[in-house]
Amino acid sequence: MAKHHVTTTINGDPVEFLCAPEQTLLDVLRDVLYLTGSKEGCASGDCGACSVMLDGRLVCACLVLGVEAQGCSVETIEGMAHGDELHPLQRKFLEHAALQCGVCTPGFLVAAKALLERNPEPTETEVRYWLAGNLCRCTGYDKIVRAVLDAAAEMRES
Amino acid sequence: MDYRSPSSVKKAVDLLAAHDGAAHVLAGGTDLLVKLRAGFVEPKLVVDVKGIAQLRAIESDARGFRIGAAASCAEIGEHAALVAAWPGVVEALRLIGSTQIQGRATLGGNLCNASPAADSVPALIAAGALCRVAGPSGEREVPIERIVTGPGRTSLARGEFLVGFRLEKPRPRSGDAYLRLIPRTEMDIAVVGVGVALTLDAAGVCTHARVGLGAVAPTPLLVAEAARALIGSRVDDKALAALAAAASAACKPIDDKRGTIAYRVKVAGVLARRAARIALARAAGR
Amino acid sequence: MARVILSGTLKQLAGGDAEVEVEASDVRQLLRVLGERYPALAPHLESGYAVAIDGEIFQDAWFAPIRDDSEVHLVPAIRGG
Amino acid sequence: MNDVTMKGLRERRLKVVGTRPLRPDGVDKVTGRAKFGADIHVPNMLIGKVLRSPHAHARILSIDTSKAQALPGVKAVITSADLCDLPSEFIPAGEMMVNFRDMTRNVMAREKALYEGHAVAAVAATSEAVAQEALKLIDVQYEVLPHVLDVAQAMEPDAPLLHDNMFTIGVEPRPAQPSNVAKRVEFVLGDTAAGFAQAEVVIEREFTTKPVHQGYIEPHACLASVSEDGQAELWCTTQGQFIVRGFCAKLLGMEVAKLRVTASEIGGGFGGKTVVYLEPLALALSRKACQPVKMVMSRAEVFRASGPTSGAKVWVKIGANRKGRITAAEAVLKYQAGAFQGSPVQPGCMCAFAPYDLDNVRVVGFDVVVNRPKVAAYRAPGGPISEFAVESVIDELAKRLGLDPIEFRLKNAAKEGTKAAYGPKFGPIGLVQTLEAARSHPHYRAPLKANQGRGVASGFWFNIGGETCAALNLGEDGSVTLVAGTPDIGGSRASLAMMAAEELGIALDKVRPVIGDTSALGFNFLTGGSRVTFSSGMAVIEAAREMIRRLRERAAKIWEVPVEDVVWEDGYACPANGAGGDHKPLSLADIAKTAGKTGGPIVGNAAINAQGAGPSLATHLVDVEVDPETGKVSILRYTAIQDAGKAVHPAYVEGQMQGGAVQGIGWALNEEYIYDANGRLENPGFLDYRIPVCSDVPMIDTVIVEVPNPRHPYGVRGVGETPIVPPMAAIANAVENATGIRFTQLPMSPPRVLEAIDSKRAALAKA
Repeated sequence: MAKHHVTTTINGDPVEFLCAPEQTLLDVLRDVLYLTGSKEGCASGDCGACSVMLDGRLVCACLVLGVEAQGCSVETIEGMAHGDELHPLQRKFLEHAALQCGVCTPGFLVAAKALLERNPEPTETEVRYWLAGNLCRCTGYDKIVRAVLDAAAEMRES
Repeated sequence: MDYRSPSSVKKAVDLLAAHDGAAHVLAGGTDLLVKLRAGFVEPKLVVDVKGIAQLRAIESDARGFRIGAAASCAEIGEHAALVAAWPGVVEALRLIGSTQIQGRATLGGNLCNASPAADSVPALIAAGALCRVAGPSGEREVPIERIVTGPGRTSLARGEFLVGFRLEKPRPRSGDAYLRLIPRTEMDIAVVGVGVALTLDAAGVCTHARVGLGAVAPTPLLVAEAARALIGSRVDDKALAALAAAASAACKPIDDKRGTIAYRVKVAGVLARRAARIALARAAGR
Repeated sequence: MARVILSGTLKQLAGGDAEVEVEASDVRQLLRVLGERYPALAPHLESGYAVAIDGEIFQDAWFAPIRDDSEVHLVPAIRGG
Repeated sequence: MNDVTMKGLRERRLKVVGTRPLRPDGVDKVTGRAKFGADIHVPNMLIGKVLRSPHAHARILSIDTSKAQALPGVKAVITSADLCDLPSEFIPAGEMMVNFRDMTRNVMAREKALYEGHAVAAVAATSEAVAQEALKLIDVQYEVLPHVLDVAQAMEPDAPLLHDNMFTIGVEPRPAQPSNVAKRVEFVLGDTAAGFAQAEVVIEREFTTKPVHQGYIEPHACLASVSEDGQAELWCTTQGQFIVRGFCAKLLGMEVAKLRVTASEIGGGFGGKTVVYLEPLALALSRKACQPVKMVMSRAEVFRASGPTSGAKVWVKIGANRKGRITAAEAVLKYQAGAFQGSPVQPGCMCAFAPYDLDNVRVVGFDVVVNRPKVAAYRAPGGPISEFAVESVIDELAKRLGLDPIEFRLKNAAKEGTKAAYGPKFGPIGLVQTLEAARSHPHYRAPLKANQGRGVASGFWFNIGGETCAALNLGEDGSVTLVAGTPDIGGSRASLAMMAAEELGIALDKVRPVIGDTSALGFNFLTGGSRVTFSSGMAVIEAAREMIRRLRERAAKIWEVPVEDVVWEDGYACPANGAGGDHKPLSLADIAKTAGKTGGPIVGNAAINAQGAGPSLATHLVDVEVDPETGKVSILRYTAIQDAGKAVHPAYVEGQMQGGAVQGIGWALNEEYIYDANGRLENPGFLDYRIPVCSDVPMIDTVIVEVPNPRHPYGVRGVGETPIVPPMAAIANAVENATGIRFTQLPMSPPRVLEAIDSKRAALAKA
């Protein structure tokens, strides 16, 4: 089947790509555009490692077809820092040692950013349930939750 | 496989009709993409219905609510009037998967995937939701409990697809609730799901009730006996015990990787009782 | 002479001897002497076993010193995840 | 090497070690820049895919690949014929025992497919879609054989036999008939019959645990490129690039030096990435296609064909006197090895009673093959299973004796000088300190409500050292590159750079740590056994000291004084007190500037076989709530206490403790492999293989105890594995405390818990 021509915006930049109808947005990001910050942990929406924002909604890129991104705005981990300035969440993840192997980290950061944009003052429980779709096997989540709560507090102050 | 994104119900009907069963409707994609990846389905055409404005809309008027079949759970969960009117329905659809899944998953997809364990369906059954179905011979309205006919099977005819749902405005002193049992706190498929909707009279006697069960039979169930256990009672302990017994008795589950027959039967009663208590508190509060 | 303690499987292979005295100044010598004395033990000693000299475990360390009054245990080598 | 005595250490003020700096690889990991196994693309790259057996046990009658080969876009198809068949012999690799005959059969089935998901062929094609299409065109004829999954059933005389050449080792005389029991091992101390005769209370229980997967989030992935002259490059996600090199060279009949292996960033391993699966296949495909081949497992392939650790049956009997002293202890452990021998039953036996000071112990273990994927190491391999059983019985004994479970453990705790149940005497160990910290922790006295319970359990793991290299290279400007050979799985670049900075007396940001490929350093054993901060740390310290020696030599040359008159202090070469004149101290940068003139580049290298890894012990406290109507267990509060020897970077030590505890929570409550009647895995995904999610767990409080390991210059012990040992028993003990029911079967999933609660209710009603 012929490939589709898709016009989209990724991290603020206009991007065009060709993709087969069955290719997921994650396949496109990783293997067509080489934006490999979004990870494939399961390809079934169970691990959250491919979390991206699609028109302002948090989604798993593995559960979106590449063609569905037509006319949409996509934000990935690669767009989170501004120049050499890390997003407060990125800084807090480092300060709190909220990553060990780091493969789930991009997904957690994108998901946590979506939370704080919606709810600048989440409780620990709200953070935990919002992030329940992001699996981490290394940290036991403790330091991740602390980093998100700390980043939220800092962002509220500034 | 090809992909099309029609802009109207008519165009979608035509595409589905032209492919005579080899086309698959794509709404949120959270089930379909997993099946595609695993090779469980190999459609010739995927018809993305999210491009049809009517299927994305959530509307309310004096009579009630119209929810497009392709509106995402996240969008529905943000509709304040719906949340206030049907908290049980909303808590059920909010349990479908993670935050990420919520951003894509739809009520239409959750129903038409025809899993016995779909979270939103028992709650929508309890709420008395009606489904609007479009097809080559026009549109029809069907009670939700008549859509799913077996695991992975629906009563939709070839070329038909789900356009949306209609929920009545709740009567005064009504409340609904949905509870499910999963081994973890999130991310699991329901082992048992129970939706309860009930209405009280001014004296606190239950005048109307509907009970929906999920994951305990080949299809989600509307359990009339369970509702009868509540109607005419003050939803007291005795009525709740009868409700639990009726809910358990209605179960025709299987042993599988998610739970045993005995477990599902027992927990269906437990959750029915707990859900009814929440629905009662909500009804009493209005 | 160092005291060498054999237990379990190794004791079986050594014909039931639980404790033997060995003249050796390092691990390599010790293993060589044991292998000569108990041929059934020899293939097992080449790999798969570590030695604990006075409580401290050495793996693949031929030249770890053994004192005259040392107590040596042969223990299975540990791998870990 | 160990010229810093513990006394010296106490006097020495550590400036970097023990602090919590940002990790040097951190920014790459929070920006998506870090390259993991599947994150690489090279020109002319093919995609490789594996055809896997749909049967749990089947003879392979024939494989016809001709149609697949003819499909346009297919560049290579391989079967077991493309790998070397190797004789059955156990070869030490590092200190792992490897049977290459089994390994070559595990990466690609030969005579038989031994589990569902066992690789039988592989293709490389121009796209994933073509590769998938080609797999469908491979015709494999199977003769399906009866299969066996359960360890007890596999030990029956009439069980389906996996290997007709397997005769139980460790049984004299050698059995006449082959069986599924690969090995019997036994550890004996004292006389258990006499010990039980002295016991006033004896408890005997049988436990069952299910296989559980390591559950790393990053699937196995690699990219191989073999050139026409046989030189090869391999990029892969692994815990040990040198181990991968050795294994692949053997399986492909290559020279080790012809193969360069680069470890990508690794997205979790927990022991599961200490072996090879895709790597030899990618090399074989690339060799055939003469193009680079990338292979990535799907999540279902990860579950079906990699990992897990053993399921097991464990019988434990412990006797104690009224004073609360254990008089005898016995255990029989039957561990599933998967399709090939090599379960961690031996360390399971050795760990079982290791935390206790016992006179009479007998442990027997069986290594049993079944039609499941070959087990791989998983965090303290073998220990969590046997210690779950023992710590459960210990708890029950304490209750029967009317003793507080911590007091009972303290009365029997192993300490320095205790003869370990597996033989040797312990050096300084920290069990008593963790128990005391648990006893005095506010958690231990916090009130509980109805349906809630508290559990405590301890855990032990050996830790290892092993072959290790490290290099420090001084840059022209005085900055330092640190090259280590152990993949960084959880922050070890930080801890290694900290130790280098500490030794050299320089700021941490002057040290850039990198993980070298197999051409950068001599052999390194893998990242595993909680050995990296210990062993690579020792190598880094030795390399730093060598560099300091050279720096002093250069300073002496510059000052024209004897080297003895130059000392190294806080990052500067200084004239020694009363000697060496009044020269201005020289920094690394000063010395580096003239390095060419004073003798050439300045490096420090170390190549060691690290010995003296001290065991790490832990005690965990957990509060649970059990829903008596649904059987669901919730974790309310958790405290992990562990001896780290010396925590180099305390935040990452805490992280190990927290992560291990939560993996243990998953093992205890919900994780299990579920098979259907045909031996096919029913839950090969994160949906139904239920690892804990963020909302399942509370904060995991930690207490780091530091009982220095005298064999490490800073007192470091490995910490990574011990934290997964106590949780299962701690939770079972807490559930018992809440419900009065002793659970001997994992996982304690809601249906199992409710069934037990209902049976108890029914029994009470009858009575």
